[in-house]
Amino acid sequence: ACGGQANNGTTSSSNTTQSSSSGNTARSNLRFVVVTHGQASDPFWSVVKKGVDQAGKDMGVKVEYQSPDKFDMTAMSHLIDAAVASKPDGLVVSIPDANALGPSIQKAVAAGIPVISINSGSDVAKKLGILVHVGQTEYEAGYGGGERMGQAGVKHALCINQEVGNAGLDARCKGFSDAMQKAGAKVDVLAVNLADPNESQQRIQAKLTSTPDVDGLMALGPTGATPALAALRSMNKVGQIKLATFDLSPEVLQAIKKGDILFAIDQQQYLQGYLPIVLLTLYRTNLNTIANPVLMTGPGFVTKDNAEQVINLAQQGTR
Amino acid sequence: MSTPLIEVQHVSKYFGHVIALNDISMSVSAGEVMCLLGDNGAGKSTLIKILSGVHQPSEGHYLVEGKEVHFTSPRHALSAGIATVYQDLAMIPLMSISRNFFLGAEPTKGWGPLRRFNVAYADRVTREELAKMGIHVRDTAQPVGTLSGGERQSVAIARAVYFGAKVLILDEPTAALGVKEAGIVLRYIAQARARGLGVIFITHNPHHAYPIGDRFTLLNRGRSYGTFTKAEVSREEIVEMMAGGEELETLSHELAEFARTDSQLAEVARELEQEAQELQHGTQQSEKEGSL
Amino acid sequence: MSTPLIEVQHVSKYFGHVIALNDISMSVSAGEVMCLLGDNGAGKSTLIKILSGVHQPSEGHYLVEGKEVHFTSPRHALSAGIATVYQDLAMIPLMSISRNFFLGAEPTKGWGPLRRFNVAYADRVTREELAKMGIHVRDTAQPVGTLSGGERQSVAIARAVYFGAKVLILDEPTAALGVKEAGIVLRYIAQARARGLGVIFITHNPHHAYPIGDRFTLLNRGRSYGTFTKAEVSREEIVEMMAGGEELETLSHELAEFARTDSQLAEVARELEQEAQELQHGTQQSEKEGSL
Amino acid sequence: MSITTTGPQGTGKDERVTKVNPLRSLLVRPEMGAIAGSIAVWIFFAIVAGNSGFLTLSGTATYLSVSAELGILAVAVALLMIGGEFDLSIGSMIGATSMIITILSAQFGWNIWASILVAVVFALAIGFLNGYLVLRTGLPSFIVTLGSLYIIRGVTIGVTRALTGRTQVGGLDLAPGYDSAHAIFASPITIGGASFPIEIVWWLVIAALATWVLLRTSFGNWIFGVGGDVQAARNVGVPVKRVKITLFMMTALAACLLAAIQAITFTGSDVLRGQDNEFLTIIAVVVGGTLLTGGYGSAIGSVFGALIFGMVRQGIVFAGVDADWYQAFLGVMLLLAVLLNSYVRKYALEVRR
Amino acid sequence: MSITTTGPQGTGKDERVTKVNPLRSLLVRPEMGAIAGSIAVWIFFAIVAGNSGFLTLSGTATYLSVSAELGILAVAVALLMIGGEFDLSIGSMIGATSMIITILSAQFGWNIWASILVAVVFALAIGFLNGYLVLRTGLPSFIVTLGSLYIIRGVTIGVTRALTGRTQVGGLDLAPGYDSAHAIFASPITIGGASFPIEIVWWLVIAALATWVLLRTSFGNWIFGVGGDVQAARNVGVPVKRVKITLFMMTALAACLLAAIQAITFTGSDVLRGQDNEFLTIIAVVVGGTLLTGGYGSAIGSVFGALIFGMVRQGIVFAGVDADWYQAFLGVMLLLAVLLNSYVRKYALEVRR
Ligand SMILES: Nc1ncnc2c1ncn2[C@@H]1O[C@H](COP(=O)(O)OP(=O)(O)OP(=O)(O)O)[C@@H](O)[C@H]1O
Ligand SMILES: Nc1ncnc2c1ncn2[C@@H]1O[C@H](COP(=O)(O)OP(=O)(O)OP(=O)(O)O)[C@@H](O)[C@H]1O
Ligand SMILES: [Mg+2]
Ligand SMILES: [Mg+2]
Repeated sequence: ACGGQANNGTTSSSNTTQSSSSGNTARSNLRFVVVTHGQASDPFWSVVKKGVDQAGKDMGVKVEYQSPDKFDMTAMSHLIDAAVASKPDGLVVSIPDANALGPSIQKAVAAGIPVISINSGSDVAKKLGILVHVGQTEYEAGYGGGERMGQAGVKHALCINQEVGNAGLDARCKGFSDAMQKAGAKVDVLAVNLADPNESQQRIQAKLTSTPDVDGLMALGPTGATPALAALRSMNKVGQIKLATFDLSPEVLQAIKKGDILFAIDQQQYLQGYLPIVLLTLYRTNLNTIANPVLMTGPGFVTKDNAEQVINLAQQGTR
Repeated sequence: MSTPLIEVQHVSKYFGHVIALNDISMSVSAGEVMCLLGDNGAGKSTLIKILSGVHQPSEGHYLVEGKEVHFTSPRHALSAGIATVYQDLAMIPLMSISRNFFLGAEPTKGWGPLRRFNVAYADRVTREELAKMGIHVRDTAQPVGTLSGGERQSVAIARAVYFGAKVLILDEPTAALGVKEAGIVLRYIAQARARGLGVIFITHNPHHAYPIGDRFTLLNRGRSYGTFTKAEVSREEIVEMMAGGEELETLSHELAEFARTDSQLAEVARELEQEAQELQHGTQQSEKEGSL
Repeated sequence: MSTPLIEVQHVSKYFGHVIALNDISMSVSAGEVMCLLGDNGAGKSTLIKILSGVHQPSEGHYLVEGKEVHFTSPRHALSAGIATVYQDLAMIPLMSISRNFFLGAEPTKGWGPLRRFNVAYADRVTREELAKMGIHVRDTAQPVGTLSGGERQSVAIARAVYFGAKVLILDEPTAALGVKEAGIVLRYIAQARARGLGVIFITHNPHHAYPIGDRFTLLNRGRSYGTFTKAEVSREEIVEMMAGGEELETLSHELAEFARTDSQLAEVARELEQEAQELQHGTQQSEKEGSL
Repeated sequence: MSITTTGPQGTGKDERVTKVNPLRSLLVRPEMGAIAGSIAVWIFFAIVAGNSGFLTLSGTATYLSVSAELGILAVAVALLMIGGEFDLSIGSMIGATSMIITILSAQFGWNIWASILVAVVFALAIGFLNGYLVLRTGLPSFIVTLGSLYIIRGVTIGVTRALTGRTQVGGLDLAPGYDSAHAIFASPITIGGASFPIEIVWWLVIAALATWVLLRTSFGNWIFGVGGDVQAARNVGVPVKRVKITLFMMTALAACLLAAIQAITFTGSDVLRGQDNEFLTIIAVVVGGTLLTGGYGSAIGSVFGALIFGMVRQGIVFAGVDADWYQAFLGVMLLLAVLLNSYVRKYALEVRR
Repeated sequence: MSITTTGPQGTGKDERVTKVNPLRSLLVRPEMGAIAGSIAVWIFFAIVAGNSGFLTLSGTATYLSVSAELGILAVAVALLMIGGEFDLSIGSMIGATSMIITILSAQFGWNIWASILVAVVFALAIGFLNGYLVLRTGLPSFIVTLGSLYIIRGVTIGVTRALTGRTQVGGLDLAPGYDSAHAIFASPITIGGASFPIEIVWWLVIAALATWVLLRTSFGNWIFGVGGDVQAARNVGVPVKRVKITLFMMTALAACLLAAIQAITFTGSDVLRGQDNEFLTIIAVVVGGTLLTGGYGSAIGSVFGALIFGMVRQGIVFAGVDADWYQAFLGVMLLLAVLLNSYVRKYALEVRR
């Protein structure tokens, strides 16, 4: 592992020199702060947080998870500022908007705090002086989903977006529709309400009534998948209209098992929470670094074949 | 002497650093009209708000029929039979006349879960009570906020008279009323007294206060100058009290100074004389006729 | 005859299906006090709200110094020199006395971007003007909402008198005032007339209306019964008008009926006589003294 | 000088009122603007989206369903707002109570009716607390309930994650008592092939009840009183505290009912459920003709306010408006609906002979 | 009978007032509660999170920065709310104007100052429209500006996507005029090694200006007037429309200023930026002692309201409160701050001899 350092170029070697003083800190004194753009109430990020907490326990370090209460990158940059001012031993961030968050992250790097980025921001991680990026870009995940759905023969799909304007969700949708267009299919975006499953269901039903040629639905998360499934069930179109989703939940997996949902795109976001804490701990105690600039956690696809295996894990909130 | 209906002893009231009332004692007995007199800002409204449970006294005691009470809301005072016409009337502008009239004491019909607000009855009573006061409303569903000042005041008075059981408190009830309506209110007060109620009456009009009052309590700048029975005080003294203890003469001088002709002011004097005679004449007539 | 300061011709006002005014004409000239008389709900306040630009007439014309105007807001009327004391006073309860006094016409000092509200001046003027009315406020920073009814009314009157340039409109200004303060307001009216202003004065108190009025316009249930000069009408007729054209005698009967003793009502008569004499006495004195 | 005396005319015709078209005078009722708005919105979408399913029975069912869920809240909130108060905590109350039902029944295996009872008690307690705090401190309810909005949402998230490790919990359909609860809260009624959810019935029943209370009981009169001028109402003896606290409790109860309906329909819950519902509800109530400042309004109005909202939200989808422009369109429709509403009311009040 | 006449006491001492501690009488000012609250919150976090950096200069800089951004809005909103109106559209106004600046300069290469000018004109126009609609229709501003909130946000998303294909646009640092704009809107001021963003200066300057306007100009008096009783204010000749429309325009302008600061600091923009800021601002203003119903309040108070908010928001991070419990914590702090606020005011008003 030490050999990796040499390959890592100037960035990581400067990090090494800055933090060498703390090379042998006791684990129980380590404090890492995670700042992401995903609220603890978001099912996707809930799994990330679970990974963070578990890694903290396993490594015997102190972890704190913070996120803004709305998708507002200026608010998130202030959270990073505060985290930096509290002088943690390491920082984990997601970077959905490099313009907005870049300066704050650079401040952390300049203060000698090792930073790992997760989920979004793989393209800017290196430039900002980040140790390593853990995760996968939303666009690629969407693209992968689009390819699959295209293969399933869908010609006109709806992208069900529970928060129009949210850059991460928009990137998923964009990747999905780019891949679909390549396969010769058409994609419309349908906005639904993340706080009201009934309204979401009724809206999907209305859309399916008014555009009868739709034959595929791509939900951007379980929040959209549950009402989409309910809509298909109430219109007796399960199977007839193909449904796929991002991210997992026990209900989604049950439906996959039954064949009601075609597949789910799994970023294994648990890893995005767990790994950075492990990496930071090792960096702090053992000066280990990773050679690759990006650790890919996805995209994985959960289908009827492998749904059974993860269903219990999802029940525990780790998948 | 029988126990007074209501009585306050050494009551004071402070608002922040403002002393609105300072060591006031007074009482009202059954079948008596107590006139509360005093200049603007003397503390009359504050005192009656203590009596009606709106304010709690900062110091002192409040007794109803000899027993000390601590009203924490006007509802308590009302249920003890004390009805009040507030100077600001306590009306809900957006509500209809009849709903305002019965607010807090709605007539119902039916029983159990079907017990309901008797709208027809409320409308009828409201219309009748107002008609008795000489106010003929177009529509009892009209919002009170669109009534004229006098109409609004009449509704408040009619309500208090209708619900008053033991004590009736009237804070400048005739301020916005026409000559005729004011007369009716005076008649109401006399009626209430005849029925054995205690009445507290606040007014700035000596022509209203003196004929109807049995006792007079004088407030000045938050302090009491004592209570006087009608036998003890003359009309001029009452007027003097109402002006906060100042001589009225200075005033007449000033008024006279600006009158443009002597004849005009002479006329003022003449007409006042006439009014006096007219009232006397009325008395004699009524004696002859026996009843209305 | 010179052009009246303000004049309305055939004015009507409807609120929804309510006819508040029906074909009213009236006018006020410089140096004249016009008394607007009428029972409760006759439409007096509605008429003066048209004059002061609060309401627009539904029908009819409004002329200021002979030229037709269409005031769409009270600001226009104010800038034409028409100041009004509204029956509901138009005060901001949470604002201090002096800020209320000058609201809409703030005195400033300094210039350009440094022009600022002259707080000290505003406080001084407010205190002085109120003191002239016999109201001594504790603190000009006290919110108007905590003043007594009469104090509040005095602030409104003092303001209108201070700012009135051509026409002064007073809607029941003395309703909540003490004997002394009411006298001062009457003096103000006389002063304004002497300075050549036109004054419109609404009151329900004949003792206030008759001595000061030059002409009387009578409203009843939204219609005008005409305008009368003082020479044309007697005091009794005025009182009759104020009661909406009804005989007062019936009233006195009723009052008398409830008086418990004859002696009491006899006393009422006596005291009224005395009041008249006193006023007359005042006149004679002032003649001797020449000035205050 | 001559004066013609006009005697008082007791009950006969009054010369001081104009004759007025009875239809026009009907328009003065607070809800008439919203009724007119509903008709206008319906016609608009019938034209714009008529051939894409808006007019079909199943299209009608979708917007009625959306309206019903908003409407159940709106009726209660209408009474609360007429009483002069706000409750911003209803949104998070939905999330909390539906989570209580789901966790107790799906995680701990309680009978669903027992969980609902606990949720009801919880809702009533919070409603009481909201009201108590508002009246005790004299703070505006907007602020106090904003505080409880955050607290309830935060505690819901924290507790749910502590207990289940997730933010979405499902599996309610396996809990005992699910079938009877489903029949009452979530069974669809099929009419002409389209299935109308039973929540529409709940909505209408509650609205009828609220209208009865408001217009025909003493309590209703007190609601108008405390909303119109709380000081005046207290002075004439209305038990202000009791009235307001009851209103807060009823509002919380309505949120709990909606939570039960949603939890049982979707066999699970999400901590975010109900987010932003507080504002949508206030809009529906105000569109329905209730004054934001209290003292004036109607329960029926809120029914039509919610109906307009449901039609606009679903109509936009039928009309095929692009998701990007969805919010802009919603805003425009909302403004137009309120404008029409206020225009109708003004027209009604300014009737000439 | 004897009556002792008490002559009027012109300017001398008045026997009708008690002596009062001058310190206590100071407490009657609307902002005193918020000042006390700020101190209490600061002490709380100094104890709880003092050793994790809350007390350091850079820790102070982070919460001052959060407070400043909220505060710039809060000062303008305080005036608007004292004037009796709400503006819910400021949140989406931030997104819209920062997007205007970013798109014009980063996509079309305009000089940044020209783009800012366009954004300012846009903000003033929307502010005018908001005010005009509110006054013209007599609808509550809560509803009208909720409509514009949706419309502005929707149009921003729609137009941005149509022009750029994205919802985040960056690259503002390459636009002409960036350096001078950066110096004015985004340059940090370094004190003792910690960098304080210049927006703090903007905030304090605006607050001072607003206080001056409110307390020392005619316009300020009119603001109190129209907020306290609009009918009475109109009757004494206050130009109600002009005052209210100006207030709406100033509020929009403050949003535009914040947008410019953020766009330039972050060299780009996001359509969702500013989301929910409208409510946070209202909270800050009310915590600062301004009445929700208008007619009473202060600009200084809103400064401390924003300060409390910034401290709580950032203090939670320093204290290491888990994100799951963040909202619950925020709610409790909010309630405590308002309670303290109202307690201080009551205490001040109920002073005894
Ligand atoms: N809430 C309050 N806060 C401060 N001062 C008050 C408050 N209420 C009343 N006051 C003051 O107390 C004094 C007495 O007021 P009150 O209303 O009792 O007078 P009043 O005798 O009824 O006068 P009026 O004849 O003019 O109605 C007034 O000077 C008033 O300014
Ligand atoms: N906005 C309104 N809507 C409906 N009716 C109204 C409105 N304003 C006034 N009215 C009615 O018009 C009539 C005249 O009212 P106005 O206030 O002018 O009477 P007034 O002569 O001033 O009476 P008062 O002496 O009692 O003050 C009243 O009967 C009142 O009910
Ligand atoms: Mg009084
Ligand atoms: Mg009047």
